[in-house]
Amino acid sequence: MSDGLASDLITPDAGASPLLNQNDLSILKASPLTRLSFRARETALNDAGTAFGVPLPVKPLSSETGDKRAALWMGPDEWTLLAPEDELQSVFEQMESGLGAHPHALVDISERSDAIILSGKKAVWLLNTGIFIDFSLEAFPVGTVARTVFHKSPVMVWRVAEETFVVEAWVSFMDYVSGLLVQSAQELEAA
Amino acid sequence: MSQPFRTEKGGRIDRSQQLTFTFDGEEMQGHQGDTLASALLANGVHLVGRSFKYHRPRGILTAGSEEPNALVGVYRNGDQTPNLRATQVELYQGLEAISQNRFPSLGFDVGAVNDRLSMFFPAGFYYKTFMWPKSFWDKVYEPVIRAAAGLGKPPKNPDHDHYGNLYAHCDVLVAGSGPAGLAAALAAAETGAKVLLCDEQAEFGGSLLTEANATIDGKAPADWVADAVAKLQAMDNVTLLSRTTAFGYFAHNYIALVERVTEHLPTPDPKLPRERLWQVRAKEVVIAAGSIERPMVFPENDRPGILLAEAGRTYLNRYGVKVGHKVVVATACDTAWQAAFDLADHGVEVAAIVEMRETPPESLMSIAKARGIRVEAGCIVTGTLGRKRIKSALLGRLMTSGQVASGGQVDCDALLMSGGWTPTVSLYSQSRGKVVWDADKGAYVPGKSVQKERSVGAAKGLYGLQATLEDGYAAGEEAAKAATGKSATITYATATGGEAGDGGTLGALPHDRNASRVKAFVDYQNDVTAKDVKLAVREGMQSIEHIKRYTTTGMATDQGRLSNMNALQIASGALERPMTDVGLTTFRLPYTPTTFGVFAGVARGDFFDPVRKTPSHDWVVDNGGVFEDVGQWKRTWYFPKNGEDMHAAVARECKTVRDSVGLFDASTLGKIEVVGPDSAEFLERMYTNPWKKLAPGRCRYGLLLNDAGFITDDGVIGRLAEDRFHVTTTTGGAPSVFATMEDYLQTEWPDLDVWITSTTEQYAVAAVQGPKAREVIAPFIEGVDLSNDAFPHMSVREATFCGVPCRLFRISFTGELGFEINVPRRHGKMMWETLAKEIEKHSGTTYGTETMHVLRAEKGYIIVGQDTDGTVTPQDAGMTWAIGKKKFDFVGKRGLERPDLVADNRKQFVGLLTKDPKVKLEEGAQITTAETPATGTPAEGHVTSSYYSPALDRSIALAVVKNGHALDGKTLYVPMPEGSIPVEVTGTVFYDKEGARINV
Amino acid sequence: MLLVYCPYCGVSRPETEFSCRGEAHIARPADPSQTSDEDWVNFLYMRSNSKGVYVERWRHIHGCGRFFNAVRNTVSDEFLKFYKTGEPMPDLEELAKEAGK
Amino acid sequence: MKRYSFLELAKNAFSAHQNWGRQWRSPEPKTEYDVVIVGAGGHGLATAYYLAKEHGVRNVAVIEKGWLGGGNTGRNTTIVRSNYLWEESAALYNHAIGLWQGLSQELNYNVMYSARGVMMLAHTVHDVQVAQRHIHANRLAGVQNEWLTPEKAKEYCPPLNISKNIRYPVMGAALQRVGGTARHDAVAWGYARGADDLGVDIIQNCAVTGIRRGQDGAVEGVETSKGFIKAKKIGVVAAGHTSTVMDMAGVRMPLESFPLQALVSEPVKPAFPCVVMSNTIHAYISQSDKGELVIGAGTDQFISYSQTGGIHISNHTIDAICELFPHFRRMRMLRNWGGIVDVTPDRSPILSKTPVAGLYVNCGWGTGGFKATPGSGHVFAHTIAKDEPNPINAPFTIDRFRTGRLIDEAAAAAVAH
Ligand SMILES: Cc1cc2nc3c(=O)[nH]c(=O)nc-3n(C[C@H](O)[C@H](O)[C@H](O)COP(=O)(O)OP(=O)(O)OC[C@H]3O[C@@H](n4cnc5c(N)ncnc54)[C@H](O)[C@@H]3O)c2cc1C
Ligand SMILES: NC(=O)c1ccc[n+]([C@@H]2O[C@H](COP(=O)([O-])OP(=O)(O)OC[C@H]3O[C@@H](n4cnc5c(N)ncnc54)[C@H](O)[C@@H]3O)[C@@H](O)[C@H]2O)c1
Ligand SMILES: Cc1cc2nc3c(=O)[nH]c(=O)nc-3n(C[C@H](O)[C@H](O)[C@H](O)COP(=O)(O)O)c2cc1C
Ligand SMILES: [Zn+2]
Repeated sequence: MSDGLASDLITPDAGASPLLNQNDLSILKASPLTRLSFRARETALNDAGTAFGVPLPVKPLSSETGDKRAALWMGPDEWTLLAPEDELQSVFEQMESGLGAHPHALVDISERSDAIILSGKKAVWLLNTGIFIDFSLEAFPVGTVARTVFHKSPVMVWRVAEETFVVEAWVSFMDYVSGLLVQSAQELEAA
Repeated sequence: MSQPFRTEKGGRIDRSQQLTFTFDGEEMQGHQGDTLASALLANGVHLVGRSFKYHRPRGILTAGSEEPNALVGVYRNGDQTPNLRATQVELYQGLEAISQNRFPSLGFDVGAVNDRLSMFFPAGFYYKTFMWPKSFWDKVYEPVIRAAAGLGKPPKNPDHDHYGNLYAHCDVLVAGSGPAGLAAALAAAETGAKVLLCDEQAEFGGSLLTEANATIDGKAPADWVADAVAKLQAMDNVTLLSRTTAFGYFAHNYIALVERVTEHLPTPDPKLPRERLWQVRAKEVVIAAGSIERPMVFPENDRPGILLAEAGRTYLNRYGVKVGHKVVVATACDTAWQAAFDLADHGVEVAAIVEMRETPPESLMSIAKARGIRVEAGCIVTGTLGRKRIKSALLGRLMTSGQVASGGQVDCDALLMSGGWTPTVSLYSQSRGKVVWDADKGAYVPGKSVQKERSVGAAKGLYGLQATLEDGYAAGEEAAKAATGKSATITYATATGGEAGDGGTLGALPHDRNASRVKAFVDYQNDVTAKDVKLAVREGMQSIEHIKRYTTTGMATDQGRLSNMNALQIASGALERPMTDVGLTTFRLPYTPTTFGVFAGVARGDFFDPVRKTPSHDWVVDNGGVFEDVGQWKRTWYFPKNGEDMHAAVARECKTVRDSVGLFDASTLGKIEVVGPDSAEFLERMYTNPWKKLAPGRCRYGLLLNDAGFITDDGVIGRLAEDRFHVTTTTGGAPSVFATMEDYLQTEWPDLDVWITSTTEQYAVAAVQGPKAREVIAPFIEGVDLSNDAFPHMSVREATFCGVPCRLFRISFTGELGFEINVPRRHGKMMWETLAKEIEKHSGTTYGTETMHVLRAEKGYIIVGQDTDGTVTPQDAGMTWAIGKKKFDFVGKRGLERPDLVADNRKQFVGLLTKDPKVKLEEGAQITTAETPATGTPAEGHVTSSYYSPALDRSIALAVVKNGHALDGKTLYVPMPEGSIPVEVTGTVFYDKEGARINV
Repeated sequence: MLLVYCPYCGVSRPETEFSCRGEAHIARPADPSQTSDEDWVNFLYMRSNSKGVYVERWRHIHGCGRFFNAVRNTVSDEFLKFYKTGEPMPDLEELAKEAGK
Repeated sequence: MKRYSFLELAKNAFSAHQNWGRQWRSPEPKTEYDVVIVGAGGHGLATAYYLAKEHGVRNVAVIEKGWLGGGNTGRNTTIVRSNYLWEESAALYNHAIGLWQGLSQELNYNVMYSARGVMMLAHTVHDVQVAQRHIHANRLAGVQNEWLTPEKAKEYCPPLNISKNIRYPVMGAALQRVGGTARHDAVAWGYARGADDLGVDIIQNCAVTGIRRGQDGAVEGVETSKGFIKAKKIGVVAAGHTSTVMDMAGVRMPLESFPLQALVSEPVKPAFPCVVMSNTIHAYISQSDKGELVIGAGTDQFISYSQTGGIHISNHTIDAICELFPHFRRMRMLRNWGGIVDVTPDRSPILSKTPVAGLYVNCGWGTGGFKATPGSGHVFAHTIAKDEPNPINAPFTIDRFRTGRLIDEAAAAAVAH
């Protein structure tokens, strides 16, 4: 991923070959990440942001990114915090200590989902083969993150650049999601 | 001679491209740009099908998607697709089409005997007969009726094509691209709104492709269309979809379109989908679907060679085909005159214009006169002659008395007719709008919009080219404004010619023929005649809905688009009630028949439903394991070795676990992390059990009820810290338990400081069970003293497995010493492979769900969903111990107190042992007190689980039995077809009753 | 497929992102043990199932996960209002009147 | 009433079918009836028929807001079977099967009851267990039901895909041979004609708008769009609209009304010999006498009175059909519609007296009441005439939801078409 919000954080898995590599479209597996589910009431937000190093977004469906950090709004009391794979322990500890007495829940979900990076001119078209969200830039600007449904699988879509999306699904759904994306992209190669 | 009915020049076909096709095996020629219908007509072929009931010869009636007669099968890749309309099938090189519903051939069809016997087959005849002798219905009558029914033959082979799907959003969706639709799209696009324009036809332009007698902005209509389309194509904010039918209008402006991507191509690229479903959420919709010409209902109005007038004109002007050499035009309205004029201008002999109106407009009369066309005003057609093609038309003169006098006979080889126009209100009606009767227009037109939608042009009964264009532009502007708030200065195109016409008729025409003999068709495909409609009324059917269902009018594949208005008028006449009182049947989706594959889309094979696999999956495949489907999961069922069958494999697995050790993949179990200061309080309220005193590091079995008091799920819950619990659920129950917890949390107890997170897929779980379990895991675990004292049964610890952090549970669903290791999912494969290798050293085994079931049954542990079925309470299940009696409340507590949940005679969970240890009961078998109960005897209960127990070397079973807890030692019976099986009621624990083996 | 507005996400999304959880404002009795069988069955099962304006619970299950309430006309399927859990039930007659305008 | 027969048909053919009489009258309502039935669906009409026929109660009106048979009776997938799990249900539905078998002759109206066999597919081990339990329970109850291996299932239904490589392979099927289909409209019309002939007034285009109760709480009659009609007893048989009608009498019901969809394909030559249902992957299919494939889809998740539904519901049914019968993928949908079904918490019907004297209710058939039509009408007529249930419907009270004696068919199978 060349441009984009989280290019230092979400990177193609160097070991994996591309799932799809066409002129206008590529699908790459993303490298592992630290993912934490953070739940708390509003009063904890400031301290949480300070501890994490990036403020937690309060605007629905938005994200905040910083140096090797991203915080994604998932719900009014739910954020997904992203950090490099090897920082799981440290982020966890920083958060726990920074939050002090605020009631909260911090849960490791690093491995619950896999991510792929979908980019290219036809990325929106491809997403729309299975997702009913309007991905025009007005309706879904760069930085927007949303959980939704891709055909019969729940997914999360995060627009990190105009033509680049991070798509996450629970691990056991990823074959289905990436498989269908690759299959649907085939027609773009038709004469 | 090839294509004897092709005009010299003109039309939109590409004459330079000659195409060869076959119809019923006969080779013919056509051109690129033809439809199958136009090509057949060019070859002089009118007879293309047989009708549904009477097998009457039928020809091509229309030039559009409303065609009821010319249905054909088209072959591709060795299989045929039935019931395609020749009028919509685009010609390509090598197209193979066949006619349908005839035997042995189209020309000679034995089914045509039905036509001779038709006097015995009036509407609804089958309700009145075929009842005696009773046994004949299944064996004789019904099979014959069925064989006679149906149109084409279904495809024989699985469909090798694939289908696409696309979700789209737009500001303005325009359905239909005639003058109204194009103008609307142009206007809306000009404002910058996102526009999607679709038309079911191969080319945009609608009626403009037929119109030869008008200009728009000084151009020929077709040229204006080309320019307009080019302009739209160049705009980024416009999506143009030809061959795309808007077939469904759903709630909240959700429109379904089907795009036919490859059907018109001789050799499509297999990468392309055959068809694509578009699901469009439109802010505003413009329905520009045009109108449909109405047939006239006169005797024998169904002969091949009889077409709608505008269709005749379309074949001529658009496809360069003359429908005949000598044509009669029968009409009640102005527009058909133009067809006569156009034909005459192309050198076709117009034998007569038979005009129903006494005084047709002078302007038309003079044009006819100028061309020397005979006009019979105040005249109608009262019948036709010719067997497989019309030979002549019988004329009748309308008299003031209402009678009809014979008006002679005119020879012809084609007849064009027009009863006027019916606005296409299908999509509007689908949007749940109510049509209103417009007496001036003699038509139902759209009433108030109930969704964000507007109908324009002919679709709302507005005719005349200039007016249509204006209406379209205005609607496009308004729609864009409503959708985006934006507007622009739009220049409207101006038109000359194409004036709105007048006239029209509805219902059956009078005639001087023998009424009991002749048939005047209302619904062509279903062979419904005017007489049928009247008969229905005579029999007491007063609602149009009854008439429809009794006669089947409007139920054919054109869904009454041609027939409804005529049928309604005939019904109204017979009922002596105004049409508006009779009502209208409901327009439903799809607008035209739509391929199942389009709806199914990509959901097929492995993509039918996600296949959820656990990290051991590949290893299991490599090692010959057999899977079972549990919800979307693939779980290993058993591991046959050396040709074992399931029974042998399971027996070996069971024995090995009890003797040494077994490894089981428990990754699919639901996992929920409950975190926050109020965690214990929350679980206290959700589960029947008490949680507050559970110490960190310890686990407890949890039982979940619904508020009605019945068991819905269970699982082990470990306390990781004061404010953190690791909850497990059944595999199938995971989503609903999570949803239920969220529900109570968010809506009943929002004040609790606790949050739940699904961690089902965060962890891979390996269960290691058996006396040697500790030895097996010990080499890999660090950070925990595994000894029984330090880490007793029902404990949990954070540790590492091969250096990977893990949650280690000491729990058992087998009754043996057992551990469950949760590692982050990514390491699941490593864990599995490590342990699989390790257990081999201890002569252990991997085992699947079946062995797990047997082992737990030997211990009397329930499986929710198998031993319970939503009607079982904790008391019934013998699990009162799991209820925290001192608790103020928990989900289900109050439900449990209801009268029938505490009544006697409830079915209770017990063990059963067959008197003969070799006999294994069938799961689901019923239990009775009598050895040979009379049929209808209520069962005392049923067998919920039953297995051969290797540990006991005998069969065991679990069951629910009325008052079972009091029946210990009693004999009951399981009556089977082969004889009754005596069983003894026992406790539910069969093996290691003291539970010593788990505490080692 | 309905278009449902989530008052937490502030966006409208297709129905399949949501799960409908039945009639709203049916409170679980605060002290179930003091509740009669009649009242308990009312809570468990009895529903107004109205033809017309109806208040129901939805959950943005494949989105933010929140439960919220919606007022919908069960004949036209038109939504008249969405509001967050915990907010009071709106004046239905007033809403119906407004929608009828 | 003129009896229908082939001879009669032939005779009328020679008078150009000019002499057929009405199948039922369209009378104006009288001022008073012994019994008023609300709703002229199959169940309401059958109730009236049996009231008149078997209990001599002939001063009966059936009041219908639209056209008779236009509710769910006229829009269902016509599957008839009786292999339900619980004894109570099996007894009720089997009672109906018994009546179906002679119904055409009884009514002198060909309802085309076609015992083509209903096959319910099992795709998982759990499905197999559930099916076996049904089969065992049914055998004891005297209800036909048998197990077929996948191969036998394919023999019975050749188009079935029993490949092991499909997403949810067929592991077997439960077959009820006496199950099948019947012509939905003919059932309504046959009962209407029969009831009318016995003196029952069927009053169409007349909506019940209120239920009047006296000082003592007992019913006095119904308010309708054609005025007040006195009635000693009122039977509410209004399917999807039960809650609204019962509300008129102040009775709250444990019901929710959902749109349920069905669809037909274009008609084709015989291609499908029986009825196949799969609860697990949600597919219900048969072929009608006219040649359409008749396919049942699911309900929307929200209550609605719109008689339409979302496209995703059809998609999920058709994908299942195409998976099981892959050569139908090129077939085309001709028409798709919806009906409003009233669903109880335990998915079993209510055929019951109510807390209001003189008020009886027959409802909650959900997605599967067509098959019960004759049986339901028969026992409900008994309940109304005798003011006490027939033993067959005695368990199907409203009170069971309070006491907890549910007849939970949902527990075993999610949908009960
Ligand atoms: C799509 C679909 C598929 C189905 N498939 C099957 C199947 O395969 N097998 C099966 O056994 N069952 C099936 N069912 C269920 C079955 O159709 C119904 O259970 C059954 O037809 C109910 O019959 P009924 O007479 O009770 O109701 P209905 O036929 O609906 O009759 C009720 C009548 O009451 C009238 N009414 C309502 N309110 C009033 C009022 N206020 N005043 C006057 N009249 C009123 C209505 O207009 C209606 O005519 C299906 C249902 C649907 C919708
Ligand atoms: N003088 C008269 O009495 C009379 C009568 C009828 C029509 N007309 C003339 O015909 C013209 C009508 O123009 P118009 O634009 O309203 O209609 P049109 O008939 O020109 O165009 C309608 C278009 O809609 C398409 N269509 C219909 N349903 C569709 C669907 N569901 N999905 C996709 N496409 C669909 C058709 O293929 C067609 O191309 C006017 O010029 C009018 O004067 C005149
Ligand atoms: C078993 C069955 C078969 C049907 N076959 C057809 C058919 O061949 N053609 C058709 O147009 N409609 C058919 N219908 C659907 C009806 O036209 C109609 O849609 C249905 O009765 C619901 O009524 P409504 O659409 O008027 O609301 C059939 C309905 C049923 C229940
Ligand atoms: Zn939301």
